[in-house]
Amino acid sequence: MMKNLIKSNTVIMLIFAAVVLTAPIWTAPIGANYPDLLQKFAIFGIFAVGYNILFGLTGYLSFGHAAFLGIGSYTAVWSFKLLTMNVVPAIILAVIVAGIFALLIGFLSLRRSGIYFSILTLAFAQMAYSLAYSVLTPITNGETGLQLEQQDPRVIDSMFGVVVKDGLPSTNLFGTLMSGYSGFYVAAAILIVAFYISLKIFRSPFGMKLLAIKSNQTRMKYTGFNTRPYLLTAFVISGMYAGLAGGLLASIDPLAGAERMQWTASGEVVLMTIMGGVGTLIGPLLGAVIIKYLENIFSALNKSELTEIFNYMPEWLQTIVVNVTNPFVGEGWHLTLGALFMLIVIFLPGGVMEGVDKIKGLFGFGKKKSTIEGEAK
Amino acid sequence: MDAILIQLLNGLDKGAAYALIALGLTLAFGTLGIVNFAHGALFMLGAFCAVSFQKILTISKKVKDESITFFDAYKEKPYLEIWWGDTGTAIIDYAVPLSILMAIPVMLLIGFIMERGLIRHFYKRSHAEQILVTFGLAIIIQEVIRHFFGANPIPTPAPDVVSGSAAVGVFFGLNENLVYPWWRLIYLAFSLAIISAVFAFLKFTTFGMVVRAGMADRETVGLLGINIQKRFTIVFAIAALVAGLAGVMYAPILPPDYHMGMDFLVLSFVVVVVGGMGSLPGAVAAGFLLGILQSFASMTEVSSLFPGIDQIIIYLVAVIILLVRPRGLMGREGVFED
Amino acid sequence: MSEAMTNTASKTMLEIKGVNKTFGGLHALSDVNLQIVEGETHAIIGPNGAGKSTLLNCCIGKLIPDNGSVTFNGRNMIGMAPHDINHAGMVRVFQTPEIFPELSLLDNVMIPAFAKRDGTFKFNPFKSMANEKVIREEAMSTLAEFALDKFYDQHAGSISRGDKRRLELAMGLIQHPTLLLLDEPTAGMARHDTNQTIELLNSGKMGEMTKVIIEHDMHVVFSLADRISVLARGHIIATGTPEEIKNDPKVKEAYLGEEAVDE
Amino acid sequence: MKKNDQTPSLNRRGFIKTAGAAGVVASAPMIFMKGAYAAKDFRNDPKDSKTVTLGFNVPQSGPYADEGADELRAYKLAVKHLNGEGDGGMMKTMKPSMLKGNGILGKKVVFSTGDTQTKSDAARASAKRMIEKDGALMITGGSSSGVAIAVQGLCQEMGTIFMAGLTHSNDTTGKDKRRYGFRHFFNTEMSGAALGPVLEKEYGTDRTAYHLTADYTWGWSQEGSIKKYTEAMGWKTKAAVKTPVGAGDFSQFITPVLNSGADTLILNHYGKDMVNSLTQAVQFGLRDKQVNGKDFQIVVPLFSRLMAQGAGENIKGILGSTNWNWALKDEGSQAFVKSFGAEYGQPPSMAAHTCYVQTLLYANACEMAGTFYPPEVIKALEGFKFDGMGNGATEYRAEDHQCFKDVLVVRGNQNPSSQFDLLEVVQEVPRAQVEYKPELLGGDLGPYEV
Repeated sequence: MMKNLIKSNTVIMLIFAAVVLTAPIWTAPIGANYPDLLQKFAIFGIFAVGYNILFGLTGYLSFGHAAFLGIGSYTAVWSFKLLTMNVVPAIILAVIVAGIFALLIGFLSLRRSGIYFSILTLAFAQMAYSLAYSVLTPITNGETGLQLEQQDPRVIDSMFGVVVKDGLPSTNLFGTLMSGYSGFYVAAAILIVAFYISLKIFRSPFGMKLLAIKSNQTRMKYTGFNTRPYLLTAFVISGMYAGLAGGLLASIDPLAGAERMQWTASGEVVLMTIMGGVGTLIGPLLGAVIIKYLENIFSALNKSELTEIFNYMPEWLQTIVVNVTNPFVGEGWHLTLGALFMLIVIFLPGGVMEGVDKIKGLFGFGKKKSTIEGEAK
Repeated sequence: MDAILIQLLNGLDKGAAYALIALGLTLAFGTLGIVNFAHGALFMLGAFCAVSFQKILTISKKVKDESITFFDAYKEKPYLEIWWGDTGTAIIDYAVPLSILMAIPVMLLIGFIMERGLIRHFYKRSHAEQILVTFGLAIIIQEVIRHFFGANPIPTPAPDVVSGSAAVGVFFGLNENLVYPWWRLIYLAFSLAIISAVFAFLKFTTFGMVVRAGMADRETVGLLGINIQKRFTIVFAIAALVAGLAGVMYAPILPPDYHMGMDFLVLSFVVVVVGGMGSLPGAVAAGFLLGILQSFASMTEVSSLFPGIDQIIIYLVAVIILLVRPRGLMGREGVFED
Repeated sequence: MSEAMTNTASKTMLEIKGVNKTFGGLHALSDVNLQIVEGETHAIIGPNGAGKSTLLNCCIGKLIPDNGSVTFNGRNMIGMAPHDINHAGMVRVFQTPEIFPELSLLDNVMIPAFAKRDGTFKFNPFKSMANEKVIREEAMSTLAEFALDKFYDQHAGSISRGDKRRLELAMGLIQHPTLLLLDEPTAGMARHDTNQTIELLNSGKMGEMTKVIIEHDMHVVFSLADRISVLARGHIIATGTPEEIKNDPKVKEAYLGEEAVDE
Repeated sequence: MKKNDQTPSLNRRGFIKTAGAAGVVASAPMIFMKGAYAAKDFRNDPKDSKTVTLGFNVPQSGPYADEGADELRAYKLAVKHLNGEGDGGMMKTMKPSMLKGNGILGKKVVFSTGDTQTKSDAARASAKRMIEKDGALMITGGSSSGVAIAVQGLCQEMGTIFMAGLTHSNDTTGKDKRRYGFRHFFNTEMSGAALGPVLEKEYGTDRTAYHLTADYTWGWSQEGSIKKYTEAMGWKTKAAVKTPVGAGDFSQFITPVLNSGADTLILNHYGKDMVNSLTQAVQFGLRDKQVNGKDFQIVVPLFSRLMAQGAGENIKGILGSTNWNWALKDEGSQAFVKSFGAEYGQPPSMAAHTCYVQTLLYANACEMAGTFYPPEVIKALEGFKFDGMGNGATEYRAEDHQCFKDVLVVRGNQNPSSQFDLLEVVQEVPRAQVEYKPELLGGDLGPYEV
């Protein structure tokens, strides 16, 4: 009975929403309770959750999803420049344009499978990055990144008589500014919706068929499924999620840079997903949170702050601990990242979610792990 | 005509580097089935063998510059020069080629340790997990190198005799202005030699035959009762060695820095895949093809016609080849397609 | 054996005409002609390498014959994609179990049921699996027919080989095919399991279905088949009732001699 | 959280107490004076806090990590000096100065650090963290123009002052200038103006130049400025070829130079690109060549000592410009090199210099304004004239927030006397020669109040 309750969509969504919306409170002890990082958690959470719909369900490893993130950002900023500072059209356009590009790139890339598919997506994304950085500068403003300007036309805004006298206008949601905590709550609300959609997909026959394609594509074909459109749909959906994340990034901070499309950015979402747990519902989100946390908090620690943190220890122990941990923080945060990747794969092949399951098992919750969380039982 | 010839040389030279890196990568791919994201790091470690060897040779007697009082500034004179005079200078001058002697055992050892300690536990794991673990390893190697050598590139010049350019034009009876650096010609020759050596090794030794059989059908070879584990270790060590040697010899062309492996990583994967998974000749062919095309694409005649083509040529060609030929230039069906 | 025998002349379902297939220089199939009649169970036998699997693959779209025609219920099958052939009603059950190892047994059977209902592609991401009661019940009862229902929620990859073979049959059956192609359904099975499978194939819905069976085991062939075709070196050398085949001198000469080697 | 560097913990805590107490006393009259601004609420107003937080946003990973590390050293030194520790460095030579060595406005200076990764997104995220979480009043640092412009834009939105670190593109104080952003470092326009006459003197007026340009905004800016000044003195430009950033191997771009008829190669590259392209250009024998009866020359318009290290032998004899060099003999430079050398055992780089100066200038402006309220601090900085900071008489021009000061033209040292002695100063180009009208580069500063 308990089990069924936990598995029900409504309960999951209620818990999920509660956890997400109270993030400013429970992130306080780990020093992550400031708007920018919380926004990044939500936005990259959306990116990873969407990526998981492709990678987690179909097993197709795309190495080019950052392209859609970048395209979403550029679209959103252009919408701010040309149409209005309201984020609604910007985000909608970002999703649509990213979806169109995903359709084109997916259509070509999905003609191949396995590593050939991965390299095709990588190649498309790298081309997008290189061009955005150089020859497409009129559209992308190159290295500096696309920015707002006071002289931008903003057709819709000017129709309603909004005039910007001094400085740059701010992005808003019908008057609510997108900066600070309000920005986080908008992103969090969208994350909740995005997560709900992902949950529905995971638990639908459509999601089941995608899983079956991952399991045995050949068999799917002889079972009467045309697998290509299924894969393409999943690719486009995850591309649209990436576009959504990109549009949201630009909505909260209206600047779109080419480096958002570099292969390292594509790699990051892959790592987030694997680290959290491929094919689990919540894992990719956890992966996104962990990586962004390391990037933003660990990189900022230094020796004196470590000393502060370990102040409760006796002095001799404190010195030892500080000296041992010091290479892993500040400029050494990459080292922590690398070590974490290795430790997780070696000890928790299923990502963080496997660790969670193991702990659950220790305490006697739940039965033996099922590989696919979203599977309806 | 001259311009085309010299771009061809540039392309061959680039291609030599790509092919050499891709060779080790595809060897590990094909035989062990491992997607090694730390391969770029091995290339970088090779280059840093040259750097460390040079550092060892130039351990210097420090003479304090007395005119500077605010901090200690030294004029350095290597002990080798002090002890052996010109002979010492000459030895230091040849630091890079000599460092090969150090790189061979070091890279083999690194390959051996990596395979025994980590890679072998991942043969049966998914590609995604292989990527994550090797990528993590690459980051760690990179950070360790940075810790000891800093982030700036470190100059590792070629020996003086070959630091100039060869009059290629005169040699072929063409324009006398047509020159090409000796070291790049040496690099080209060196990589051809290494590539031939790897091919010969695989073709003419029993060991090589087993490896090739393994590349064709891993499971069958496993069933033959051959101690495949031991052979896998050796194959991986060879792959590491090839990457390392590519790095050593590249040091005079590209002053090494801790990040150079990552810069080559994506490119080498593209080369391997365009060549076709698990195909050694494919990787070599793709390396040279992409190198040459990249050179030609940057000619002003071409890039003014298609702006930005030099930025994307490699990826564009990769896309076209993969769409026209499903498994790259020489890949086989069913390898790495799931 | 079944009453289908009596109306052999009723309707040709699958017609293979003049099919040739070469691999390199090797003639895998030469001028194969075969007719499968509605309601019959037709066995194709022949020594290893005779071209049985190639023939099957030519029917389901995995291979395209060099020439000749494959017509199913009046429709040309050559060049058709495998998924379309499936929807035309020709369903194949694989020799080595081609299941979805990571999914549960129930899901394994539900997937082909979805194919039957949803067609080659359907985008319904908001429909919940939990609401697919009709299909789940059908899948459960199909599993029950094959005595697999008690471990419906286990991963298909974790069950025994024999169970996997039965799961394959269940996956084929739930699609209610017009024609079921079975590739050595009992290969590698113990005698007891083999008999059980024969029983399954001869009774219930399975028994009424038109079937083509590729089989090595003469015991199985003679227990199931209404008609038998013998394939040797890419040629059909004989077609007829089991009795006719048993007594055909050509078959005895060309086939049975080699069979001893195979067993 | 943000304490100064590590002294044994007991001593440190003891020290903070006394320093804090002193701070309260010192700032008491200030609080009175500040009444006029007290009504204005602004982000991260330290109010009654005994400390004020500065945010040091430097590249700790990526290609400029070493430069970033040096910047961070300079910042830590500046904080020490501001808080009255150490020998005071340039605080003693800066004129005019209101700095007293008791922190800023009597509040002890603390700092937080962040990693820009030399990526706009990461740099903005890190700046936001320092503003939103650590309460930083001012952000400073960076080692590339893209990052500087991105962070500067953010700081304008957030109403936080940004004191740029190493950024050389014209856009930082031109097209993309912001009211809240200030640049002490020079720019490509000034590099061009300074290099031009020296190039004319050294290489004559009859030269044909070939540009290799990093294909992004800074590269184009550099190329444009050098072209402008060399063409004005009669040089011809044979070609200007864009090279992809991080190309690694530049051979396919260098070989066309060989037979192009050009006799001067201008490398508009920085960092790794510069090290690689220069190394390879020398390998291709460009420096041994004779074209049109003249020795072939290579020019690298923007130099730094850290980059010169990477290029090794190849940099010797090559001309370029730089913002500052530790070998300068003026009082300010000497004081800075002395205290930096004593602290870290090595001379500061030009990136370290500009970052150190920026921190002091900000602190001084707060003292001048008598408040941390950014619009007042900005007004204090605008048009501020000072001397004794290593670049001669300097002015923060009000119209574009660009510092105008002497520019150094340097040459790779042929015969270095030590491992740090890589650049020799050819000429200290006076400020008057590199000044230009603010309208030249356009842009709009935006409002004081945000």
